[in-house]
Amino acid sequence: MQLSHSEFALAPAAERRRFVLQARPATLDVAARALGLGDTFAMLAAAAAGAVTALRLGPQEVLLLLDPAGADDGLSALRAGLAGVAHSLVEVSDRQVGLDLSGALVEAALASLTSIDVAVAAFPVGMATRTLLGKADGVLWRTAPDRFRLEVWRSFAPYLSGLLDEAARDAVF
Amino acid sequence: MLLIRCPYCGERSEIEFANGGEAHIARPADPMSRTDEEWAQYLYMRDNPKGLIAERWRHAHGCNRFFNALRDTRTDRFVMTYEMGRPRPEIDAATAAEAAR
Amino acid sequence: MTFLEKNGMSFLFKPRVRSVRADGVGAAHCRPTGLAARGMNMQKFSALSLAQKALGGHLGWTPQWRSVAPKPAYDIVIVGGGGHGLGTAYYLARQHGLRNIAVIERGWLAGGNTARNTTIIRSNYLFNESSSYYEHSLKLWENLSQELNYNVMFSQRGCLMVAHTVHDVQVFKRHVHANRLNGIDNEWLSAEEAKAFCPPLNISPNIRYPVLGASLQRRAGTARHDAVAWGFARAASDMGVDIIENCEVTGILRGPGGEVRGVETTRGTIRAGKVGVSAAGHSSVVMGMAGIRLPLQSNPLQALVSEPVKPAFPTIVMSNTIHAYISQSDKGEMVIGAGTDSYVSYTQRGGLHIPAHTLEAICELFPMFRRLRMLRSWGGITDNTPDRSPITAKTPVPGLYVNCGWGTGGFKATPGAANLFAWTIARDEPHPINAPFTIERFRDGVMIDEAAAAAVAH
Amino acid sequence: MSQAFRVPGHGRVDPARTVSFTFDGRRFQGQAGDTLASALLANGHHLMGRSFKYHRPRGAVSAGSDEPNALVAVGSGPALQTPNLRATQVELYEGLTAVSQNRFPSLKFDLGAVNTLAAPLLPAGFYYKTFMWPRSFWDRVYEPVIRRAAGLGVAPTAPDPDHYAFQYAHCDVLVAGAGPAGLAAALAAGRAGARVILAEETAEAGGSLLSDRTSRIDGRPAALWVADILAELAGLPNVRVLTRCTAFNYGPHNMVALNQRLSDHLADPAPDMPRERLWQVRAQEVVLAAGALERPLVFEGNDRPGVMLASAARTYLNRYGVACGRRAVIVTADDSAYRVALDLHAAGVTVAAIADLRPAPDSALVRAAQEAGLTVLPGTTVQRAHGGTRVHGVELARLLPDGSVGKGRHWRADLVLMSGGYTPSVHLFSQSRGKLVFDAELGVYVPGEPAERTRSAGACRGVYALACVLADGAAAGVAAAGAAGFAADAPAWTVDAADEPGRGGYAGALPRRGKGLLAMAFVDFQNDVTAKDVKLAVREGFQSIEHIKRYTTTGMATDQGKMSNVNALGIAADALGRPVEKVGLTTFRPPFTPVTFGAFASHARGDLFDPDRRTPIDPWARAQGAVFEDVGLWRRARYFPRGSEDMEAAVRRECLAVRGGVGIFDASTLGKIEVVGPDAATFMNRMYVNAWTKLGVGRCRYGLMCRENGFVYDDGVVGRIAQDRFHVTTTTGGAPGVLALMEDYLQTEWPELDVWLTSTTEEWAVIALQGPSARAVLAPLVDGLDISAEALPHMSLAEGTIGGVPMRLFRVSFTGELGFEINVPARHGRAVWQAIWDAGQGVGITPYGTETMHVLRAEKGYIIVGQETDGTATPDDAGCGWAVSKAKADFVGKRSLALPAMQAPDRKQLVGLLTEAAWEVLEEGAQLVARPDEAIPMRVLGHVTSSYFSATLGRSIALAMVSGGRARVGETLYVPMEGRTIAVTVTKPVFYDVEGARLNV
Ligand SMILES: Cc1cc2nc3c(=O)[nH]c(=O)nc-3n(C[C@H](O)[C@H](O)[C@H](O)COP(=O)(O)OP(=O)(O)OC[C@H]3O[C@@H](n4cnc5c(N)ncnc54)[C@H](O)[C@@H]3O)c2cc1C
Ligand SMILES: NC(=O)c1ccc[n+]([C@@H]2O[C@H](COP(=O)([O-])OP(=O)(O)OC[C@H]3O[C@@H](n4cnc5c(N)ncnc54)[C@H](O)[C@@H]3O)[C@@H](O)[C@H]2O)c1
Ligand SMILES: Cc1cc2nc3c(=O)[nH]c(=O)nc-3n(C[C@H](O)[C@H](O)[C@H](O)COP(=O)(O)O)c2cc1C
Ligand SMILES: [Zn+2]
Repeated sequence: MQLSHSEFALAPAAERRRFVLQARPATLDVAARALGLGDTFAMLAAAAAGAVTALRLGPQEVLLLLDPAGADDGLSALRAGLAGVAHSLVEVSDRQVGLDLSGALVEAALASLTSIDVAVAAFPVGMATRTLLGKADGVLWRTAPDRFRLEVWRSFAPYLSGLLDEAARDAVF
Repeated sequence: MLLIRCPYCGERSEIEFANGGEAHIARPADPMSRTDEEWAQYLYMRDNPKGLIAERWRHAHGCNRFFNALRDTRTDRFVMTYEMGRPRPEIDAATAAEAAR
Repeated sequence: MTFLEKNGMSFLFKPRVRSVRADGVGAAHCRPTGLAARGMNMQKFSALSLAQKALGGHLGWTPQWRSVAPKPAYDIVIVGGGGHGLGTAYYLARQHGLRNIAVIERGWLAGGNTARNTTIIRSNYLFNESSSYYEHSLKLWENLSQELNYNVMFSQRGCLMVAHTVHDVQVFKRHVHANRLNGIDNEWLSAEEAKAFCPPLNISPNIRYPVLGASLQRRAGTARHDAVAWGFARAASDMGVDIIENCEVTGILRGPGGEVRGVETTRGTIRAGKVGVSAAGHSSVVMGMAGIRLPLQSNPLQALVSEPVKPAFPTIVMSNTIHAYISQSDKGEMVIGAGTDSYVSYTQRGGLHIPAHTLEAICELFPMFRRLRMLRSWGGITDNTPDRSPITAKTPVPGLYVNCGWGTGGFKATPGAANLFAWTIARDEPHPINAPFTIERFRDGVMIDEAAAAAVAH
Repeated sequence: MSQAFRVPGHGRVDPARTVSFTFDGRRFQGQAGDTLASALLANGHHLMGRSFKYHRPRGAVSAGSDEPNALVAVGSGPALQTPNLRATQVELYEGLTAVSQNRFPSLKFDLGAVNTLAAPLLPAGFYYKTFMWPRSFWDRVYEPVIRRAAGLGVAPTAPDPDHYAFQYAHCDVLVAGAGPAGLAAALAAGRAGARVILAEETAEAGGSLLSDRTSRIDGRPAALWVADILAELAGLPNVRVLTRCTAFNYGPHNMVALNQRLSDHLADPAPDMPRERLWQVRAQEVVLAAGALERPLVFEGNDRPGVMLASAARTYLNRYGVACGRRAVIVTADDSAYRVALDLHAAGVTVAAIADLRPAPDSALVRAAQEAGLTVLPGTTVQRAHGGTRVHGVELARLLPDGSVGKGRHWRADLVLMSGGYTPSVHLFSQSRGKLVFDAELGVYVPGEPAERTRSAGACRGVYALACVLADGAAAGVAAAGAAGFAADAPAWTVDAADEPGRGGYAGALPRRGKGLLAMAFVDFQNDVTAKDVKLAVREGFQSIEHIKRYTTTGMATDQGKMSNVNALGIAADALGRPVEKVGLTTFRPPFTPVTFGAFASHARGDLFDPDRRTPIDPWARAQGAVFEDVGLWRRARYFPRGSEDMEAAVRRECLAVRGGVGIFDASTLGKIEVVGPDAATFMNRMYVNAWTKLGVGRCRYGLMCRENGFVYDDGVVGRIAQDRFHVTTTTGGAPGVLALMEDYLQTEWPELDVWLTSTTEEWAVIALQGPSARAVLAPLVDGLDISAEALPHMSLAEGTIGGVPMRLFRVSFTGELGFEINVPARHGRAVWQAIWDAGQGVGITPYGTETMHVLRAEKGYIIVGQETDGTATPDDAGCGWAVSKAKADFVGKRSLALPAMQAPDRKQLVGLLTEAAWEVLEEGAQLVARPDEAIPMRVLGHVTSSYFSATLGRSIALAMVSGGRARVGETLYVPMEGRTIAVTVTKPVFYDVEGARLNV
């Protein structure tokens, strides 16, 4: 069975505003509730409600991806919920870009870049984590069995796209 | 390439981490009251053990957290990792022997 | 075979003696003395002796050094039978007239970093303190084969340090100027000149980090690492030094005043008035036995060789910026140094990603070597100080001396460090060249920070 | 002669597909499925190479990756001809071209072979004893001669056009080796549902079974059983079988590296096909099933082409359909060679004699040979093999009861097969730091206690009988799967017709008659290490096997001792008078077999060598023809030449434009960190030498950071956005390090602080607008924001919009002119730049690069960390003592700065330098002395850190770090250059607008 390169697609991901929310874990729980995302952000997982998706990247770090349309509501809910509580909310909408990776070869292509196991069993849909891809950091979020959203700092995007493209070509053989 | 258990993210390969040297070397609360000798001990002198080391790692390309690890430098086998701030765990002889194996 | 026959007549040639520093160290022993100045037992090595022994089927050769059981006591015990330790014993005997010496090695002689380094020898270091030290060593290298009557294959093929950024250029030129005023050869080459000197070098402007030029020390070179240790062992043994292998030091004996009284070993107690520790990666362990903590971290450092090929690489190339260190041995392997693994380890191995990273750089700089193959890779235990400069010094414990911290770059210092360490032990005070290389410099804030000026110090 | 030695009906090669190739220019034919070696042998051609030292003629001695002799260069042209490939591994394809190596002028007649005559003068280590006099001859004569003689193949001279793939993989069970043991293990684990990777070095799975025409499993010929298993494995989605794939590195924590060869065996690979793929596999559990290697025997002439391993002849016959000769003599210490004899005999090869070293060999196989009418000579050894470029006979002799060797008898033979028994392939196990134990019964080392989650199965742990091998493999597969959490059943097969496992074996040199002073019996074929060399090493005091290896080079050839180690060990043990197990082995190191450099580098080449970071304004700069420089991973515009300008001319123009009007500069690469939280100011106070508490919101301050050792680490302007929010900038290269250092202190020293750090380097594009006209250009664009001197004085900041785009506007200057740094979200950077550019057209707005930036700041005496400082400078040394807060009780570096040495008056301090001649620009890095006439070594006082021609001042300027420099202002110092000395006057480091009047406008 030979797969063709067309079974890997790399495209700009849907436009999102981005914020890095950092705080002590208990405060992050408050934030989760404020955003209507449950009682806590589960580690290394995405949680979504309305315009807001939250990726819990570390014990004190959440990356918020907001649909521009409803972003302001989400942000005000968050700000209201965290008022008076120590935290850091920093907009990074332009710091990074989102790449949408899809197709049957997506796992193989990613496996050429990251040392973590990207098989569905180990990296289920909804999991999100920062990892090292080649020589660049990126946040990987699996949105479907054959689909990832990759968030990378702006200037690393050409490098990562180039690597992924080569990796996908190689994966055919 | 070592396999390191981040207390927050689970097992990841070494290239995601940055080693932070020996652990449990607290910065003196009032450095200016330390003698030159004491300051040098804090800053530069290390046990550099051949055997169990308590060391710091940062999950630099992951959750970005520092944590501690106990590892045997003769085998590179980890005994455990644990959160920053916890004291160096006591381990029993059998565990130590297993790490040295 | 004519050149061999000629070589057999070697005693007819009067070798030229290179000038040695005026400060006295080294001067005496650099006089090539042939058999006269040695002990009586050593068999002279020459093409003639080789031919004579050939007639007897080479049955007539005897051990190059006496591997002996430890005596109960010595005047001086050297811990660590690497190049540095063996050389120390040699110079103690040869230069300071001390004979009742043992070198104690836990494994096989010179099986530590001496056995596993990429053999780059150069002296174009930045700071006066370091360059004086390394130059002292380089001068000794230049006559070492003759002095030891052991061909250590010191090959002055030059060392190119490649600059890839404007910052590199500034740093390397600073070295060139500083070296010139110190009497150390080092010159700046344009990228084209560098390529002329080393034709495989890729100076295309289209690579990720184009070569902007290089500094060249022509007197730099390589040597056959094992031979250095064996040559020292043979010559030291010949002068009566006991070489004790498979004997691990497990404790340091102290007298009532805290002074050194000898060592505890896996082969029993050995008393000694002075103990010199030259244990490289194990320095912290051994010095810890005397209650001394050192500013050291022992990290794996890896290296690798390719399969042998015909001469294709005329010099040494180092690129600190993209981490490539390469030369070709006389046997034909490309000898390649990798980077340091980040953690403390005594395993003599590291992660494969470290040599892989080095090979990326090698393939960029020498794209025609991409099809060569890695034959063998290995690791050593390097003893790194915070300023990447060594310690060759007395210690707070009377009678205990230490020579360590050579980290990733002490092979080049082998004869020099041995020579100065011997001086320090014999006179109980440092020679002016190694006087700055104390443990106390860290307390006093007078570091010799070569690392700050050049990323790595191979 | 076309494939005269092909045996019809034998082998797995395709008789219907003839393939032609050339060797040393001569055209040959083979069949599809051949290796280069098997095809040459099919043509009766044994001579394939020359040895390393003596240039002895050599043929293939094995049929696999343990081959030391048959090294060839494959492919043609300066880029593609690949040296040192083993003909036994090179798969044949149409049009393949191969040439032999290490010979001149030809393989048949090699001048280097005179070395054999000189061999008595070239024993182990001869070079240590010679070539010392005259001293100068070493570099000029001896070394070049040695180097030319050594070295085997020729390295390519042109860049390799191929590319290489790389892949991480994860599995529950990794199986290395696909012989019966490995297949059984993979099947057991695969059936249980474990994720399995099975790696096999050769082109086909099956291992020894592919060379086995007699064994039957479950009633089927072994090769068909292999096909059945492979078919079942292919149907399991959780199993991946990789052929042409060598497990070569067993690293810590079950990380095993594989090297897969993808295109070398193809005549015409797809154009974008990678040549090889490197796998880094993290396995839960590992099964090692690498088999065992047959040992040669060590006797005079054992290196003649036509002298081979017995198992190799069997493989050539049964796997490739090639008879390696017409008339064979077999010398063995092991039963398995009898099977070889039987197979050869059945294929029509004359087996003249089987000499068995053992006095009374007796087994089913021995009897079968006798029954087949073969001559079996028990208690017989081989004295020597005769021949030149091909063996033509051997002398066999009786081993007498007293251990001596009787009179010999000549046997004619064109094929001499030897078997010294088998050595388990423990390479990977040992690489993983598992302990080897000596199995006295087998006389070899086998795996003992493992260090990793690994187990060995089959011949690689000394289990040889096929039925046992299958059971062992299945059990290992079950155990591995079980340990990884998969309950498995052991598959079972019945083995009907396999041979008994071989018994016997020999390690060391065979006994011989007479002294044999000139005899050469090879231990390490490739490196020409003889038994005598090993003995000589021992005689010369090299007691450790590691010394013997290094003195003789045995085991250091490209087979890494696969062929030689155990025999060397045997000889050494003998010479040392110690049992083998007391002598031990040398260290097994990766790789198992050589691995291509390119496979390690894989994608990291050209543009993908390192990320190539570009700012949002980069496309504009490129379009303008900017010249770039690398700073960290970033590319920064260095200058913008116009027409035929060189850097000097462009920089002069750019400098004047900034000082006289306005310049625009892309500062986006500056590191940025947002420090946020109630304890932000406290944290800043601790990290930086400056005081931050009193810095008002909307104000900026130059921040300087030390490391704990007191030396300057980084600097940058810091703005206070809110009471609990700082916008910190760092140097371009320093950004990652500063953030890491901050995190380190925050997380491990002061975890109680409520403050968090976010990198915002790439959030903001930063446009520096500098020069007296800057305000005029900017004011109309900033949507009503008041940027007057009163509203926005020097070192203040304001938030607003520019053309509707959100903006953080800093009133700062690194040029000494009125200046603004306009931070806008990166996506708008290019557009805002354009808008400013357009707005500035009327006043001659000029883009400038890093070089001009450097000149302008040097005119003002502003330091660049890393240029003025080098990791040994304190803030005070760098002229920044003013920045250090005296009031703070503590900050990172404060205690170290209190050391006496850190305050010594002779420390190097930042000064300015002026040359006498205005045009003379000093060289950066040049050294400064007080006494130019001093002899070398000179006492050096300092060095030039920055040096430029200042167009503004119409003269050169320089900054320098000089010992006690501040007290030397006004003194004359000297810069000794090659051939001349330049006098300079020490000045204060500020050359332009000393009062700072131009800033405060
Ligand atoms: C991969 C690699 C590449 C390198 N490349 C270069 C290079 O290109 N150029 C360069 O100049 N330098 C290089 N170096 C550094 C250089 O190898 C070392 O600095 C130098 O060889 C140290 O020599 P030594 O004699 O001090 O140490 P070693 O040769 O390590 O000797 C120390 C000895 O002490 C013994 N010992 C330890 N503990 C005890 C004990 N308790 N009892 C008894 N004996 C003990 C050890 O077994 C060892 O044999 C490299 C190092 C490595 C690992
Ligand atoms: N004395 C004897 O009679 C004797 C000795 C040895 C072997 N044998 C026979 O050999 C067989 C043993 O079976 P087995 O499965 O243990 O061994 P095997 O030799 O049949 O298979 C080992 C396989 O591993 C592969 N391999 C080796 N190293 C590798 C690596 N690093 N990476 C990837 N692949 C690698 C080889 O190419 C081979 O295909 C039995 O049939 C047994 O009868 C007999
Ligand atoms: C300069 C140099 C050249 C080497 N050349 C070879 C070589 O040609 N073949 C080989 O097998 N090993 C070679 N080695 C590596 C040694 O075999 C060995 O790996 C090294 O000394 C470390 O020892 P260890 O692997 O036994 O721990 C070389 C080592 C050095 C330092
Ligand atoms: Zn983590």
